[in-house]
Amino acid sequence: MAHANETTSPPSAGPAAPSGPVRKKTLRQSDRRGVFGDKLFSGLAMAAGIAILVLLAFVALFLSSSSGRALYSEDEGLIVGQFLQYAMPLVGGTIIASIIALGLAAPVAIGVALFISHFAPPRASRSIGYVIDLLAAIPSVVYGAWGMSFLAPAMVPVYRWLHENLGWFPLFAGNPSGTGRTILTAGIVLAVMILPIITSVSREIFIQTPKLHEEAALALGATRWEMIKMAVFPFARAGIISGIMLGLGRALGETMAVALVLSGGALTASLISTGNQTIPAEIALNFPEAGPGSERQAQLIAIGLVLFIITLVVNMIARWIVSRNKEFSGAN
Amino acid sequence: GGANNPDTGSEANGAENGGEVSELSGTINAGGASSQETAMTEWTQSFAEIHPNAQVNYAAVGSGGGREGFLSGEYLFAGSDAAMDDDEYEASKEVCGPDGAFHVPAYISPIAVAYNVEGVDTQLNMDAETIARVFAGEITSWDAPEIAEQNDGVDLPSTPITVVHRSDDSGTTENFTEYLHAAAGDVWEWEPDGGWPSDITAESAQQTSGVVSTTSDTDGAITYADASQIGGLQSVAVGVGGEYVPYSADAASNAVASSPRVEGQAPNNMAVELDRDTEEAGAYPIVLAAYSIFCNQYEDEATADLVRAFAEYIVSEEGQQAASEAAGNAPLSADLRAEAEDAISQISAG
Amino acid sequence: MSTPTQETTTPPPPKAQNSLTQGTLPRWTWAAMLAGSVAVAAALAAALGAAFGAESFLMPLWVVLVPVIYLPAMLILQWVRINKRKAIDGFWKNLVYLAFLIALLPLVSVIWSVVSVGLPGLLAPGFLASDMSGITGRIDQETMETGGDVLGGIRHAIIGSLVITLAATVISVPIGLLTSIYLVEYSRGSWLSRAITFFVDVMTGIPSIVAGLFAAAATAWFISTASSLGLMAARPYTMGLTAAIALSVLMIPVVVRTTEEMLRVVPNELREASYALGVRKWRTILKVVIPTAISGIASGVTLSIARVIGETAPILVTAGFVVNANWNLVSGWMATLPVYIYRQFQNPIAPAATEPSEQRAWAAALVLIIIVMLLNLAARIIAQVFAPKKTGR
Amino acid sequence: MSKRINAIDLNVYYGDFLAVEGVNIDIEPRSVTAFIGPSGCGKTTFLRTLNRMHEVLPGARVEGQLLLDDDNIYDTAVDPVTVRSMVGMVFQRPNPFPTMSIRDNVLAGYKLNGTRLSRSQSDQVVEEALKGANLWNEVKDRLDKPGSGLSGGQQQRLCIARTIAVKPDVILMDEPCSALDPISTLAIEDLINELKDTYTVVIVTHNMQQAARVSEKTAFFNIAGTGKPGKLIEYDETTKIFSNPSKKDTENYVSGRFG
Amino acid sequence: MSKRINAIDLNVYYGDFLAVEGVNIDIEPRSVTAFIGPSGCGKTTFLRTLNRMHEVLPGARVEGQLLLDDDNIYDTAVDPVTVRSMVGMVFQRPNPFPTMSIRDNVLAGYKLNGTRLSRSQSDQVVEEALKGANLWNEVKDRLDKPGSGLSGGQQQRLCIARTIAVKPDVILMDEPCSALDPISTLAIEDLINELKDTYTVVIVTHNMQQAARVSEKTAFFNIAGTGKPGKLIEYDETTKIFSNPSKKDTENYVSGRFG
Ligand SMILES: Nc1ncnc2c1ncn2[C@@H]1O[C@H](COP(=O)(O)OP(=O)(O)OP(=O)(O)O)[C@@H](O)[C@H]1O
Ligand SMILES: Nc1ncnc2c1ncn2[C@@H]1O[C@H](COP(=O)(O)OP(=O)(O)OP(=O)(O)O)[C@@H](O)[C@H]1O
Ligand SMILES: [Mg+2]
Ligand SMILES: [Mg+2]
Ligand SMILES: O=P([O-])([O-])[O-]
Repeated sequence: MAHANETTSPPSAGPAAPSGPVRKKTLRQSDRRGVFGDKLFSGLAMAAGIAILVLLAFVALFLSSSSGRALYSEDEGLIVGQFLQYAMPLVGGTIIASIIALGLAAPVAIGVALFISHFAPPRASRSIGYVIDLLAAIPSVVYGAWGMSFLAPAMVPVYRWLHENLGWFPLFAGNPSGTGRTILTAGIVLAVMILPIITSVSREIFIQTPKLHEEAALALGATRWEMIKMAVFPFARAGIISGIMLGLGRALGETMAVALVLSGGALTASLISTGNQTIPAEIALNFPEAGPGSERQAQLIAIGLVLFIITLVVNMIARWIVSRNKEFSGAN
Repeated sequence: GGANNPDTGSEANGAENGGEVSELSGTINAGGASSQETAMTEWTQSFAEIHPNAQVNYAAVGSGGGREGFLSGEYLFAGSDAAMDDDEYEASKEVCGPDGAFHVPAYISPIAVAYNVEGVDTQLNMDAETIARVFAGEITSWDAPEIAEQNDGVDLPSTPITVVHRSDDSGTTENFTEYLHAAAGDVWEWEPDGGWPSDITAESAQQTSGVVSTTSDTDGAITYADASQIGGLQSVAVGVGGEYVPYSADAASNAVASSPRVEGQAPNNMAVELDRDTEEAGAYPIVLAAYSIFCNQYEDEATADLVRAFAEYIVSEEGQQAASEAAGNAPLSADLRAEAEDAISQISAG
Repeated sequence: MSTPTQETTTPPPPKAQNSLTQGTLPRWTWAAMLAGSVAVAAALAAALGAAFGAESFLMPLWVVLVPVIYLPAMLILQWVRINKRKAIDGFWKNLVYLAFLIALLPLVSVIWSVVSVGLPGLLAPGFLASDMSGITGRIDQETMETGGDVLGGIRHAIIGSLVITLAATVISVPIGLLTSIYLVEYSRGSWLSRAITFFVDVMTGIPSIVAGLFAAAATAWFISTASSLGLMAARPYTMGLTAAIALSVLMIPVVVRTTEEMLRVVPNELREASYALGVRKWRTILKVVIPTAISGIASGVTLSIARVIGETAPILVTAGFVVNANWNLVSGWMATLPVYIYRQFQNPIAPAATEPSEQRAWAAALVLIIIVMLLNLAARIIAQVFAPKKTGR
Repeated sequence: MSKRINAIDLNVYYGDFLAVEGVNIDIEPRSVTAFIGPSGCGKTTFLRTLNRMHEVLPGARVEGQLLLDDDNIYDTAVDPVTVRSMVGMVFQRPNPFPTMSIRDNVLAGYKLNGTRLSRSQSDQVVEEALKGANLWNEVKDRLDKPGSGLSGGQQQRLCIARTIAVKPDVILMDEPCSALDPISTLAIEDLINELKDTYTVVIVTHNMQQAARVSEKTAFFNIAGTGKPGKLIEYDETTKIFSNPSKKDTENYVSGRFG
Repeated sequence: MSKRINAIDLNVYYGDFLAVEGVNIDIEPRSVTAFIGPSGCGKTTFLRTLNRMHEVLPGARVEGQLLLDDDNIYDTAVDPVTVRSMVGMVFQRPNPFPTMSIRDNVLAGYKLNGTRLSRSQSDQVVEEALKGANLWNEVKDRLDKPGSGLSGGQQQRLCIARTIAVKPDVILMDEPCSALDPISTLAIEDLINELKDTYTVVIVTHNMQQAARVSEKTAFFNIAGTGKPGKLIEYDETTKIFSNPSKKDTENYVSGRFG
């Protein structure tokens, strides 16, 4: 990063009162180094952006070049149908897990962020934020181990009960898992993992809400909740969605925790019985044994590509929501 | 290295010990199957004790990952639960010279069919067909007549059977399903594969430790796992030729020794075609033979010497004994060891 | 109220209260109500348990029922006794508090399980100062039999984790920060910025294992290309740097998205104030915009570090796994804490005696959490120093 | 439905800093009162205590009594929300909601009480309030544009419109005309004159002429020096304050011979 | 080191919206010029074109020429940063930097540009600038406190101090006194009087008396209606504008008989 080593001309020599900092005699006599600094910095910023594009281009290239054999084989020609048959249940499982995770985490996370920014006593709120951030510090292996050895067994009786009493409902149909290691448990673990992400982003934005606007709402006789609805949420909307998207990305892409917690299987609507698998877990579980250059390996990378596309679509929708009324921006 | 390490070697495999014990020096990076990771840890650590200047690293990236790294030259040898196919063997000639690579079944371990049923403290008997029916989900209760009739006098509870299988692709699964397919083909119609058939709904867990702990935690659960890692679980005595054979190291080692070799690869190749439906009395047919795959030819003398020394060490009586103590696998029989030593001696530099 | 009742279109007067003290509830109301809810929930849980066969989780059922009763009860009470708005405000307030309590549950549970299991291992002599060289299954079995201290430690893994994460941070944070600066300050919605935004979004969802495979493939390709051009000798691609690249792929989108949001809400008037003083744009960005947003940026960066420092899957295929320390990023393999934890869990050193491995794994997990905690603390302190001095006006 | 305001020994603090000390003041219903005084003497601070906006700042607190008619608004049983919906406020710096359209900004307070308005009713509220704030003509064609795209003066008038739309009992205005041109200023002054028929109006101003023009009573605040608390020096009929004040300081200030 | 400003056929746009049209004006060096006109007529907009602050807004652009002495500041070879370091600006809304202390706020023009000052030099700059803005006495004991903890008027004076600290050639002030009490206003007016000996000063004000007091020339802007562009109606000696303007509109406006 170009940092501020470079200083513009120091104040005129004498120890007396300094003159203006960038004293120029004429307009055209522009300060070369300054202009260069600007160019350099904007160039660097743009280069960083381009570097990301290049990186992504490489990732995409890597994924598509290694996934060819999943879609085309020499003996059978195009085998897209076969591939889709393999991929669709995984897509389903990934989406179910993410929906559970987001559904559970997003409301709680926004609640926690609000608690920290607007409800908790100001003195305590910093440390509370810190405590919640601790959740992000826990490595996914530990979440996996926790989900597997603690949460899952605890869920067994709940699932059994749900099945016995609400079994007519498709989500609770099917044989309740004897180990509790179902897609719902995995979803809960994912929810815990993405909670601090959403909380952290939303919290920082909530804190930035201009006092001026909060006071405007309060002075109109708004209750705290109405003030939040009127001044905080509209201001933070884009930020909240960004946080949720980051969390969702994590949920979609999380590998190890799901691999450890979920007792995977075929796609099923039931949340309480064994079954379902997510794309990242499927890759992580099967890639190590997939032979070099084999069709299996290609297939696994190809579902990685599918996950790419899912992420893309979800984020495009989110961006669209955010950009719908851009002129009503909070920065003004 | 530090305060509580038992040896002096640790990180300082540098000068101070040089020459005193061995002239071998350098680093071997290798990777592959996780099944033999425990044995590998034992081997690499003990090898480092004997040769303080030499270090062997083993990354448990899986068999496929190991073979891939080996074929790309990243790993000097690979650990793999499955033998290379012919394409891979051809590819190995690029990194290993004209004779390509060869397999040594350095880690042999019986696969136990292990279960956890409250109230059953004795070893249960099951023939291949019963095992297949249980794992296929056709027998769902522990007091089913098929099980009861093979276990006179055992008081079987009506606990439902929970099948636990590996969720990751694994050599253990491949060997187990190979056995089921060979010995009970009319029940088990699925092709042998490293992944569990997706149309059987059952519980699953990652890695051997995962299936073992899941089984231990679940009443009525049954699984298959490397026998050395089943801990306190009961295991099935498998029906072979009318008798019921519990797993044992000798039985496993013998099963490998008596099996035919895979044809068409390097002359010193020791990959085996395990004979699963053996009727031989006393043989235990569910065996995992995990290979170490070496090049016949390495780039330079130093590397060749180092790899040869390590390979010799792992098949040596001492090495096998050490692994067996730590990992609980079956030591190589004398015949197999001799054959392996002969194969390894052909490692050369090119 | 002034507005005399006019024809039907007249808007209703916008308020209902006439007296200041109208309908307040005594201060102890909530406590009483909570106590009541607890009691009712207990009774209900017992009844439900009996009716639906849920005896095995009476406690959790009870805990769940308390808010289920308390929230609506407070809502109704306030609605009836005060007014609807107050009731709704109170309801959401209670929900927010509840959200916080819910978030604490897993936190306490995870931290408790890690601390209680991991602490003995952490306190084992030499755990932080030694590595795993020389630790074999036989040693662990002996430990189990004799009941001695668990040998072996995590020095090498701590070094690996710190070195690799630091390298990933050094790669990702400047790129991420500069990119978000480009997006917020320079691009003005150009096609390039839209493309970057688009692809950064996609990056958030890359599974970590794919990132690892990609980094391995890319480094291998780069090395082979460079060596065939004679620029460098062929060498293994498995090294710390490759892992750092894999982690960067995971880290960059987190940095970009968080800092982008934080930069966007910096008031434009501050930028203008700076420009009007004849300050160049890049200095304005560095000295006005970033300091104003620093606390958000710092928490974004810590978030991204926390995100990757716990990664397992991509490390094994990019940095390998070793038992002793290696400080060199570009040569030799490295071990990191998550990989160490994972391997100790999944493949105990001695399969017949797993306790020592489990103890090491949990202790390592505890150390990892402590490291991230300290990083987080450091980031907050840094942010605190630069952050806007808040006084409401 | 205007109210009387009565402060008794009111001290206002920012944390430990006593910003305003010992204010006793009695403001008649249906009147306009002007607060004048040098910058930093605590006019804004005191004004904000009148609708409990002061306590919104962390650490800020108030001692003493503040009666609205006969209820102490700082009584523990009193909900600040109720106070604020009775006592409306226009801030020194215009603060329209940037994420709302002009129309929604005007309706922001109105919608709070949950009364559902028909389209025509809300149109009427918007039009009335904007006309009252002398902004209607300028914005009637772009009611759905964001409020932040207006000029400074327009924004300020929008905030006034937002406040009068909810028809509070008391209206506090903190230098409402400081960003306005003379025409809008006149319009606001007219508006204040109208408002006082029904509401109690308190206005902070730096403009002596304005204070003289619109208010019936004037309160002069002063501060002895930096770090000292602001005090209410004199409170009397406006004509008296400007022609014949009883305190020397007041005279100096209103005649511009101060400082 | 003051400069002459000369606008030739200047049109100012926000995107497609023509906000100010066809301005021709010639501002003498070492003089004070006041811009007056109704709210929304484009005073702020035009003022911001004088130091190229206008183009900071997305989509905003300018047509025509603006000569500073003899150079067109909108020439492609001209660096806007150079322009802004010559033409300082005080905004309508006080905007001190929230991350900086009062002292650093005053020194912002130096510090942000990376100019290193010795302790004594910077002390001198701070004291001079704060005295110039009539703020020194109020803040001299808390120079290290954040600038955002000041009262509205104090903040505005802080912003003025910040601008004069860097000693530009031209100083633009957008309603600098709108938040100030009469004393500070007087002080600022005195300051302007002093400044004009060395600088060119342009000031937007809604206060006719102020325009009459401080300026030598006055420019009256007006707008025909919403959505229409603002125009420069009349530009002349201040005395002429206030006593005997040549345009009807101007007369109406300055006499308050407008709208
Ligand atoms: N948020 C705050 N924290 C601490 N002190 C404050 C805060 N706001 C104002 N003050 C101090 O309280 C005193 C009174 O400030 P106040 O804003 O009430 O003055 P004012 O009379 O409204 O001045 P002005 O006419 O400039 O608006 C001042 O000394 C000011 O610095
Ligand atoms: N950022 C902007 N985008 C679009 N239009 C704008 C913007 N800022 C101002 N305008 C419009 O340009 C016109 C001129 O506004 P300007 O702020 O220059 O008025 P002004 O004369 O300074 O008014 P006031 O005295 O109220 O400050 C107004 O119609 C205003 O709505
Ligand atoms: Mg004030
Ligand atoms: Mg303006
Ligand atoms: O040896 P596996 O772990 O692949 O069964």
